[in-house]
Amino acid sequence: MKKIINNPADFVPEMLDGLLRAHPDQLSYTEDIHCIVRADAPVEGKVALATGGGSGHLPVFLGYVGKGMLDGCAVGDVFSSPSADQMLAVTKRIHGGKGVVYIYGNYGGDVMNFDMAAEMAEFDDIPVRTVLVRDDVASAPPEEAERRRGVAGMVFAFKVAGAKADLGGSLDEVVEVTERALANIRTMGVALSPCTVPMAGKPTFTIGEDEMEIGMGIHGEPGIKREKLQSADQIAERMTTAILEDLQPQAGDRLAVMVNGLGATPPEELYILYRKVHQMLTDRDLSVHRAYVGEYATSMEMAGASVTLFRLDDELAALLDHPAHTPFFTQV
Amino acid sequence: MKKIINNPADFVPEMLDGLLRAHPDQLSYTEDIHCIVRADAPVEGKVALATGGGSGHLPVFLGYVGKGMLDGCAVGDVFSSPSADQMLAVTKRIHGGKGVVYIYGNYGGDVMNFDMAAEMAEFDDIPVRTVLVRDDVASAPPEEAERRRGVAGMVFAFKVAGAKADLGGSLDEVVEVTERALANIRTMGVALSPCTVPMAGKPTFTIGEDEMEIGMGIHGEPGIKREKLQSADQIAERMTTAILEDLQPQAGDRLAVMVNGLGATPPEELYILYRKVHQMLTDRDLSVHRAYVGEYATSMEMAGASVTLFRLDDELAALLDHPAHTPFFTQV
Amino acid sequence: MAETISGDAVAQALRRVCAALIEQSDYLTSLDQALGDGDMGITMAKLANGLLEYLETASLDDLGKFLLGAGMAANRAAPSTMGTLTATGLMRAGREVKGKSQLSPQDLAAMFQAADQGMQERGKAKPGDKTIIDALHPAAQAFAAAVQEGASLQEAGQRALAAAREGLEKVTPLRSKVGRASWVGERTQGKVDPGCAMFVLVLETLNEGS
Amino acid sequence: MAETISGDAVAQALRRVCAALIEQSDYLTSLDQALGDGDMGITMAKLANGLLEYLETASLDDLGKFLLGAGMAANRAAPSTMGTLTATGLMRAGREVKGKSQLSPQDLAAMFQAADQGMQERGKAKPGDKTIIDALHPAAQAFAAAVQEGASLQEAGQRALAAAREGLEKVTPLRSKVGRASWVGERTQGKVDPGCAMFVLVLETLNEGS
Ligand SMILES: Nc1ncnc2c1ncn2[C@@H]1O[C@H](COP(=O)(O)OP(=O)(O)O)[C@@H](O)[C@H]1O
Ligand SMILES: Nc1ncnc2c1ncn2[C@@H]1O[C@H](COP(=O)(O)OP(=O)(O)O)[C@@H](O)[C@H]1O
Ligand SMILES: [Mg+2]
Ligand SMILES: [Mg+2]
Ligand SMILES: [Mg+2]
Ligand SMILES: [Mg+2]
Repeated sequence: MKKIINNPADFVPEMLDGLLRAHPDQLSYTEDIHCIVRADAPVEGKVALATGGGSGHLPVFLGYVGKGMLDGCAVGDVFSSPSADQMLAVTKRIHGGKGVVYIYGNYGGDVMNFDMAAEMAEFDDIPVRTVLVRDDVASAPPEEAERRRGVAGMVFAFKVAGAKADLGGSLDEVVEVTERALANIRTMGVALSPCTVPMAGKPTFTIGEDEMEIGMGIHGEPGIKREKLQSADQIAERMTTAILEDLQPQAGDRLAVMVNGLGATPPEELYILYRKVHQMLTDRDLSVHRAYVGEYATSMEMAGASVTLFRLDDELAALLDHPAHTPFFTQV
Repeated sequence: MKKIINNPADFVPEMLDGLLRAHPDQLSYTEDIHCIVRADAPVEGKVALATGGGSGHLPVFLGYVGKGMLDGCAVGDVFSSPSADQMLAVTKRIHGGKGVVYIYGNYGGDVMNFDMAAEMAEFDDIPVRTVLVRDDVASAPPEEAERRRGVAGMVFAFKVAGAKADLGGSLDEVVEVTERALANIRTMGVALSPCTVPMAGKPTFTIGEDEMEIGMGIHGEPGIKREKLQSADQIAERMTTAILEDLQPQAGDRLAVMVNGLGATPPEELYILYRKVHQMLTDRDLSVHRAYVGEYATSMEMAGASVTLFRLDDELAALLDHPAHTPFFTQV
Repeated sequence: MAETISGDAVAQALRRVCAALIEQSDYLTSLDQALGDGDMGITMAKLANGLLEYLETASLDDLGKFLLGAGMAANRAAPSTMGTLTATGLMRAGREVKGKSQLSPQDLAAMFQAADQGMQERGKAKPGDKTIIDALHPAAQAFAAAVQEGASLQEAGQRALAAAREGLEKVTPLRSKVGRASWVGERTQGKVDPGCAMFVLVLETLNEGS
Repeated sequence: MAETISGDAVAQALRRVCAALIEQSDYLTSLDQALGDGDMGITMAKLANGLLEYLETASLDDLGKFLLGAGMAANRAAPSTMGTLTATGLMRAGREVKGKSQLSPQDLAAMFQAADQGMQERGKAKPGDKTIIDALHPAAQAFAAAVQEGASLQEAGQRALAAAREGLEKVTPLRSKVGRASWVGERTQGKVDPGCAMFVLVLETLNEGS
């Protein structure tokens, strides 16, 4: 895959430099450029939310830093965790006196580094709580749900947590509502083509011209099955059925739906997928409260898509509807 | 390129069906599903704005139908014009008593069909005015600027026209301000890979693994030069220099900037391009009033990007800043 | 000895042209690939199918209305540049023979010239811009002149075809000045304009049948 | 006869390990490709370069502080799973020898065990999960036992290496239960865990030099 880049080693810092130049009213940084924070951080009296993870997933992670969502983000190299001291720097900078919640995807390196950061933050008397995102049903069976990866569903977690904090929720309340949200969020994806990590210079995996991988992770981790490319309706049905079996919504339930593109798949195709997902939900007497169709969590130029379902109660629906404004996500 | 589709012949209607299912509060249609209009159309007492063109460019065209932007859009098959009677149906449905402005890109089929539609609308006593978008500096020299293609710059035209109409501008005023905007908008693009029209099933053009085409149009029309792939900074410099030479802004001028991805190019790379564009503008004592970095006008899964510069006066800046809310574009 | 053309003959001629467009779709596409976006064969086949469908139910009582409807069906089926121009040509030709159920050679000449003029107005291309107009305009002129001189329809058709072919050849060395091909610039020199080639094909088909 | 290890010897040993990691980068990457995301060689080389840079200016007066700083430098250079675990190991080992400028075999044994325990706490992997712990834990135990029995450092090092190799081999037939490799499921069976292989390489390097 051809890339529009300079020196591959500068990929992340140049991307961040561009981002800060494009959104000076919304974003700033602390310590080094990998520590991105809201321009108005710290927001005094508000529970602060931090995330972090590898680069290459825009808008995830740092694209959700802004009003009504996150306060800061530690930015790693492509597909690799940022370091604990970068996370600590973000934590200190965004703390508005009410504690900090870490919300991020369940990946080994990230978990260990955020845990280290949390331990260090304690020395500075900053109460830190952690909520792990593990929404990818393809990555482990229900009995081992705590092993699951975090993928596009984390955007719903950011949204709900951000709204609760924005509305003045306490540290406990923000953690509780985010965990409740995540208990009701499931995602599954399909990949059609690999992507290339700039420093590696070659595709993350190979896949036949007529193949797809069902359940692949957003770094190209193996999924459930490699098979012949199917029609949009069949793909939508595969993903949606797997999620519904795991989530077990009841007739009459209200859902938010996200059809997320992994990078190279055009919005036209995402809407063709959404069409089938919506038909399936309607057939089961499930209603759609809000639909998100677009690129919310990507793998650079990977072709493919994921479906996320989020079962709502009244509070979760209200928090999802709350306005937000970040460089990549504006909701009115 | 692998696609997530069903029957290629159903690509456009299924995409539209998905879109209408995802955004029932925002979008509706009239006559046939290819005639997309605002859910609250007609907005009485407001000048109505219509666009149209081939599919495969989302968010262009129909993604900008909504509050503060367009009222309706006639949707063609992939890369081909909609028909005159579809445009007429949209025109009749959105007319709120103050006339209709057609704003669309300068492509033969579209021009002829919109002209036919305008003639037919006259029979229904609907005053119609046309503003053609011809922002692509690569498609003709300045002496023949009226031959140029319309590309990503049309989004700025939609934004400004939509704001003026929203603020109660008359038919003449909306036309005047849109033409003034377009006189100050220039775009240039670069393509790294082709895309595939679903019905054709093969790429629109071929290009070497180490090549790029400077100035290529958004349907794969030939550009200025095919050459070896350059660095992001070199590419940004090529495009920005060509635009600046054509636009001739003066030190102290205020610009809006758009770095637009054509489809497969990730946002990370767009921000790396933006970084260089911003440096070049700052070096020339040009200030950036607003930056738009993302996918605004695409060619399905084509890899590549374009840069658009828009020189602002006070009114144009205010209109650009006006809020808007469509399924693909929300500004607060 | 005045020839007359029945509605059935008009419908038959249209059917033959449609069949030829469908049959020559790949050839037309290959010409458009060298010069434009490579869709002309596909869109003209769509147009032909749209017309064939229209022909199944359309009434031939009023050939003016019949051609107007054919133009609208053509536009709906193929709103591309060439499709829209063709639609315009059909509609303008129809306007000339409103209410008639049979056509005279003079009618045909008037229709031909109205289509030429309408298509020039619609597309704003002038002779020499290297478009279909460069085959269409001389052909329409030659046909009218032949009819005026009292030549047979067959003779008039042959002269129109010769003029179209000559027009095509005259502009082949030139650079395309309008439409998508104009962006290809110098690389269009020496390449046959797909629109001209399509029109020559149409005339060949009409002549063969007559 | 009590052996003592100087700060310089510690720094030298660290340099040799770094050189080995850089040299074996492709080998480690190839192991991680079969089982994980194929970055372990790259990240461990980054870590090694970070440590080498740290070594250029770091003071050896307080080996506890020195190792704490080394851990932080390692984490900054390579915050991947293995990099972070390595950083944790270095920091925990440093905590055991705060203030010391020379180390005894007992110190080494305590450091080794502290690293083992710290890495288990950090990564939450248990023996049998098929991670670096399966080589590290038995090696730390064997080293401590040898020191306890009064064996020479060289002998203790050999026994640690043997235990690490045995641990690696014991888990190779198993399925990876934590980390990225766990998502690969059954396909991990019979494949060497990259973390174990890396740790064996580290011990081999340390033994060679001693
Ligand atoms: N403005 C115009 N007026 C008349 N003919 C035109 C014009 N523009 C293009 N053409 C003709 O149309 C042909 C291409 O038709 P088509 O493939 O349908 O165009 P497009 O793909 O650009 O919509 C050209 O070969 C030329 O003969
Ligand atoms: N939770 C864990 N605890 C201990 N070791 C682990 C853990 N998870 C993974 N490992 C080890 O890390 C190795 C992979 O390291 P690395 O490539 O850095 O991981 P990643 O690419 O997932 O960040 C595995 O071979 C395994 O030995
Ligand atoms: Mg064409
Ligand atoms: Mg075309
Ligand atoms: Mg990794
Ligand atoms: Mg790895």
